[in-house]
Amino acid sequence: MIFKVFAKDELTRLFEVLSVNRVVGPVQKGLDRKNRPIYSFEVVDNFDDLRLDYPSTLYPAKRYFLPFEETLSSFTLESGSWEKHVDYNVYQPQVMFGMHACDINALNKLDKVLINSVHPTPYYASKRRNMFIIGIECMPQPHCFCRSMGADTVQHGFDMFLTDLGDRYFAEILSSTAYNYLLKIKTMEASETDHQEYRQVVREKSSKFTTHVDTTDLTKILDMEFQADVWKQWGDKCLSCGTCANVCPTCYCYGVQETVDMNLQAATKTKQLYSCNLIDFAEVAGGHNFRPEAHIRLKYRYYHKHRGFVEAFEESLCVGCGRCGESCLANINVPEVIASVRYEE
Amino acid sequence: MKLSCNISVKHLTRVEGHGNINIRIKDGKLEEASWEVVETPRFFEAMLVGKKWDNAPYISGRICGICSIGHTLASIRAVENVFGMVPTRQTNTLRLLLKHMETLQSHVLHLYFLAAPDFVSLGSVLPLITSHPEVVQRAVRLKLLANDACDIIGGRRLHPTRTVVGGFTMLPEKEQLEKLKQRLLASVEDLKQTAALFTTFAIPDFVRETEFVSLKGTDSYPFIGGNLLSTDGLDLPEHEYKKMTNEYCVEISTSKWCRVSRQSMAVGALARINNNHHLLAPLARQVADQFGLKPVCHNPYMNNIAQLVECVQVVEDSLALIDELLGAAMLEPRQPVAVKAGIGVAAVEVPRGILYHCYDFDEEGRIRKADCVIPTTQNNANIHYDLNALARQCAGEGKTDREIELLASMLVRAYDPCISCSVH
Amino acid sequence: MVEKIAFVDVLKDKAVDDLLHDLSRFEYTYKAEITNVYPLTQTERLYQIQIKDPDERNRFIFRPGQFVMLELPGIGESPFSISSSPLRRGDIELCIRGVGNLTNFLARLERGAEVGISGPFGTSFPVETMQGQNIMLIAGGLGLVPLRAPILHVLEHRSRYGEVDIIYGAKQPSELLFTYQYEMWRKFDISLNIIVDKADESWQGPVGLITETLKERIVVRNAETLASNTFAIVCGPPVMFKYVCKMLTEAGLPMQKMFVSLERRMHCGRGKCCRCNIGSTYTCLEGPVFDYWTVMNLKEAI
Amino acid sequence: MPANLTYLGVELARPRVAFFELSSCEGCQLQLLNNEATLLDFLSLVEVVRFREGMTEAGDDYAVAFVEGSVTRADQELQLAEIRKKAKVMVAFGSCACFGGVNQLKNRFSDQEWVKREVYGDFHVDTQLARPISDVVKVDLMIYGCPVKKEEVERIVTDLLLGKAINHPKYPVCMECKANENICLFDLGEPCLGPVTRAGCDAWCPSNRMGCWGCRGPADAANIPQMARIMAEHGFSTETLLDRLECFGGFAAHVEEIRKKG
Ligand SMILES: Cc1cc2nc3c(=O)[nH]c(=O)nc-3n(C[C@H](O)[C@H](O)[C@H](O)COP(=O)(O)OP(=O)(O)OC[C@H]3O[C@@H](n4cnc5c(N)ncnc54)[C@H](O)[C@@H]3O)c2cc1C
Ligand code: SF4
Ligand code: SF4
Ligand code: SF4
Repeated sequence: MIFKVFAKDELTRLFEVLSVNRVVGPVQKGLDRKNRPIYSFEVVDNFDDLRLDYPSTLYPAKRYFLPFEETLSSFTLESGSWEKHVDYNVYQPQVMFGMHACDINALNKLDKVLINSVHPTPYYASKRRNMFIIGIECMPQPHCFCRSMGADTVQHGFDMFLTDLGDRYFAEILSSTAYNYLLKIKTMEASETDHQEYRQVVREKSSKFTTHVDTTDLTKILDMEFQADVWKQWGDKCLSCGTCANVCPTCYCYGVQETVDMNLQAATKTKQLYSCNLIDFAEVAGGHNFRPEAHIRLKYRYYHKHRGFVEAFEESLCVGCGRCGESCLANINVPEVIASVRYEE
Repeated sequence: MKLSCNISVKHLTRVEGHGNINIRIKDGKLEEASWEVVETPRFFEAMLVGKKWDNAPYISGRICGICSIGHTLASIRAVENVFGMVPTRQTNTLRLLLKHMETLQSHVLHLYFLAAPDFVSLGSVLPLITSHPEVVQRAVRLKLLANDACDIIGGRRLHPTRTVVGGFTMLPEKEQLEKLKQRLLASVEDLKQTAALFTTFAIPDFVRETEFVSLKGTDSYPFIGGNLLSTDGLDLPEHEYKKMTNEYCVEISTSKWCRVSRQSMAVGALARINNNHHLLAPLARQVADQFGLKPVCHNPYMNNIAQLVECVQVVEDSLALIDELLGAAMLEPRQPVAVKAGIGVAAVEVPRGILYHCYDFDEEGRIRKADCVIPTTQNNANIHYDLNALARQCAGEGKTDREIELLASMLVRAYDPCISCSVH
Repeated sequence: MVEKIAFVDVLKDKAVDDLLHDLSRFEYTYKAEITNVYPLTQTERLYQIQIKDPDERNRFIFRPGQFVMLELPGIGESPFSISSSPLRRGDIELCIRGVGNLTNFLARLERGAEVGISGPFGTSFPVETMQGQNIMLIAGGLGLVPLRAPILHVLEHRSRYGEVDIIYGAKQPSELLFTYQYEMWRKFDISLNIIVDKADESWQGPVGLITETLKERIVVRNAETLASNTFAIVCGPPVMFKYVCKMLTEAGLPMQKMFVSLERRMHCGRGKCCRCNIGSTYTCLEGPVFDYWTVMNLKEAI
Repeated sequence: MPANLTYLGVELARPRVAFFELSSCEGCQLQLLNNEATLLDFLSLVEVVRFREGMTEAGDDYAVAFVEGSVTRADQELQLAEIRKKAKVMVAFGSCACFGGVNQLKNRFSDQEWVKREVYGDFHVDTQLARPISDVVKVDLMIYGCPVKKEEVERIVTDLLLGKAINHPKYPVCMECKANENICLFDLGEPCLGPVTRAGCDAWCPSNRMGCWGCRGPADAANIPQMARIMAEHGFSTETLLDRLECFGGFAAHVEEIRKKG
């Protein structure tokens, strides 16, 4: 890996250089009822709108690579015959300016199912492959448990990763594109002092985690506790509203709907992100529902994330960003659920 | 001379709600001419009792599907008047713009879809889709513009979602307003075409003197709040609305009737123009002149033309309002609310005339008493007596049953009555 | 001068001849024609469907037990087991019960109508591994549909297999599928045993639960061959295969030599939508054919 | 206009539709005229034989009856029975027809005579409790919403024509609210019934920062006890919860239960 440092003002320059492309980054979207800012990934035209010190966003950047609704194909019809038209809905590269390690890890996990498996999906692949990602180091929030999920640092899946060293940025450079872009601004080789300060930041980050999840033997424990009563207790609270999946950077389940235009000359096949917590997720024709109760669906979500995915890919499908727990109106959150399944207090 | 006829239109079509026209002439003498309102009452004034203040605009907006924005704004104004809140200039501008767009969509709906078929001897606008597609497309274009504008400002064209006590939950984006402005500018041509279309229609010749009531404009054509004015010389403050309405019950109508200085009164576009002709914007005035519409006009059929003039009026005014909004930075959408006990009245000019909401709140902001006086309620008696006069005139002129029925139906439609609203 | 980031066309780096990893295949459907329709029962119809393009038809190879996704524009797309012989490649038969939007609209289509087909997807019955052994094919109700492909395969390669039993249970005689083929199957030295829950006037055969017939066949085939020399394929509703598999296990048939086909809701058939997951196993990728041992280890499978 | 339509070679009969209104604001019917952009396509799909708000001609030969409004008078019961006899498909159109809508708010007073007096004094008016039309006749299809969403009506009518089953979303509004990436209104200090109300409106109100009032009735797995807990946790009174739950009648059973518990 190549490391460089550059003065903070240079980042503005870098932004300007990159802004011939579509740039997406964290901006402030509003204030909550306690006057705390709420952040969101939006298309940014102006460097000053970027909030690179954002603690966390309400929603992940999912809509830029897995939109909530996407047209898979459209049809034109003519007297009994039809033509199918497919469009992957990506026209330009996107610069993701300022993603945290957890969110980049989320992309890496999605890559495994959606690209590096049989039947890779071009809708995701085309967006993912056309992303230039600048990561940025963050400080853990009270709800973050990325460290427990091994997602507090990220090794790949980005172009460049920045760490704030006060008056300058420490940059890890992963791609040649990133390297070339950095040639357009003033950079220096990282010195031993820079390394030292970098380690200092990393140490500080480590010391700040307050929420932990014990993942030891978790696949087995989940298997053993399949019938446990705690699920029922969580299920009683669950609203079956899908919020957790919608704010999750790795949830990718979906449903397909086909609609016919009112002129009967065209039809569309649309995909909508779905959630395994919704009541009809596993319902089949005739009305049989494989998971009719809230607690069974909730349990399934945890099994998929923390057991099934681990068995398939040797890592969990959860990055520990804590968004689901933050957004859940019933206060169902991963650390507490897992602890309860482990019978910890 | 007409000797006898028996007309009964059960559930007049192309009006909102359920009303009947009955005309009986025997041996050249008018036996009966009546405007019967058979709509089922929904008791909004009772259902609001005991509800907290924030329910008022949400529930009372449901009095009417056509002018839900007007009801919501009237309700909000009444609540704000109780609490002693003064809306910001930005809020006032946005509310007026929103109201204008409702007026435009409602008037266009009435002029093209409900009234126009009569002038071309059709039962509905449907045949025009194939015979005169450009006319229908123009109507659709104007209505769409107005409705889209309501979505942008009020959140939803019907039962708005952004209008709340204190202001708005959200504001439109400037680009949206900019686009709206362009569309409004383009609509002027459509409105001119609409005027041209209406010059080809023969407005029936019928006059019956009555009293016209509307808001009184001071420096601009009035829509929200201000004094109440009648052509018979009354000039009252907003909160004395009861003196301008005097609701009472009659056997033939589940909607109440109103009167002020005479047997009956009229509200609506014609009343507004009769009282505020001098405040019309230049182009609107030009259209009024084109049709010879001058105060005080006592031909109820001319209400159609008055609506047409108002379409132009609201478009002209909206352009000015948008310019004002675009020229300033967007401020906080919403003011905080401090609950107070007391009585508050709001008078708002909705498409069919002046609308009043009045609430009496207790200390916790719960409604003790609610009163809503609907424009069509104020018009019902006038419609009834107009029908009488019309029937007499027709009898004298020896018109056929069909002619009488059509003229009577057109007369009622000219008021653009909103019957379910009047019964509420 | 600054350059824009170069646009990557992901379809360019597709693997040659690797249908499973070719990105452009994901939403690709073969245009196919309904060449014939036979009503089999009140609710089930047999559709003969032919991929229109001759090259595509020839390249369409499937294995018994696999399924296709059938699509009608604007109406829906759903999984259906291929119910015809693998030798016929892209000229397939689907037996479809009208239960919902797609299947009911399909029933209104006539010969010559165009449909979209993609696949084949999923795992299959290991008919090669089964060679030289006895086979028990056990079906309940619509379960005969996925079984028909392995049956036809066995018929076409009859000499490579030992004793073949088909045990088929249906609710009533009128619901029996493929009745016109029973005689032919029997001629190929196959023991066909049919039982119905409820008889009608026409019915001469046994009445009762499928497990009763199975019990008899187990006795005929004896415990020893079952333990060492037999494979079983079981298709039908979950309650049915649960009892059947239990019975076979008790009779000594190893769980790894029993195969079942599971049905779940599917929206993509390609391991992406997660709708068919059992626990976290994709029925569409790792199934629909599973050996019974695997099923036992899947939470919430039965 | 073509008498018959085809789709994928299958002949489809243009349904003859009629519109009726009981006690309502007529807003739901107006939504149809608000379909400006697609009004003409809509009219080519169906044959409108009766639409009092828009046309004088009135046919009695219809297959699909859209009934808006709730039942509040005896003559409406008779009218409904008449319509039911003629219609193959009876559609409850809008929340008034589905649940009683805002009209049923008057039912909450135990003294219905007071209700009459409050509005009409001693003058006699004929009225009963406001009821959904399913209380009087069998309903085949509900189209929820106050008002109904035109896009949804269009989809439903297209699906009816194609013979597709009409499936309403079973999940709550929150799902659609999140798909719009809204900030949750509870985070903004506003109450919302999104967690328990049936979706399908694309989170119409929350997307405009107005909390949901539950106009589409309960979602399939509505967790009302949890909803009550959430409202309380965010500092909203039971009165506020009930105001919203009872507004359109869809949650009538739940309201009764909460009231009983006190
Ligand atoms: C591997 C497999 C093989 C199958 N083989 C056959 C067969 O050979 N013959 C046959 O008649 N049926 C078969 N089915 C069941 C068939 O897929 C459903 O009956 C069909 O999806 C119903 O679609 P519909 O649009 O008519 O019903 P709707 O209820 O309107 O379905 C709507 C959507 O729900 C999903 N869905 C509903 N039920 C099922 C289900 N049981 N399985 C999968 N998706 C479902 C589909 O995505 C469908 O598009 C099979 C299912 C699977 C999983
Ligand atoms: S449901 Fe709402 S919009 Fe529809 S008629 Fe009733 S009150 Fe009006
Ligand atoms: S605003 Fe309402 S609908 Fe949206 S997430 Fe919050 S509770 Fe759910
Ligand atoms: S958000 Fe709630 S109140 Fe608003 S339209 Fe949807 S269901 Fe009705």
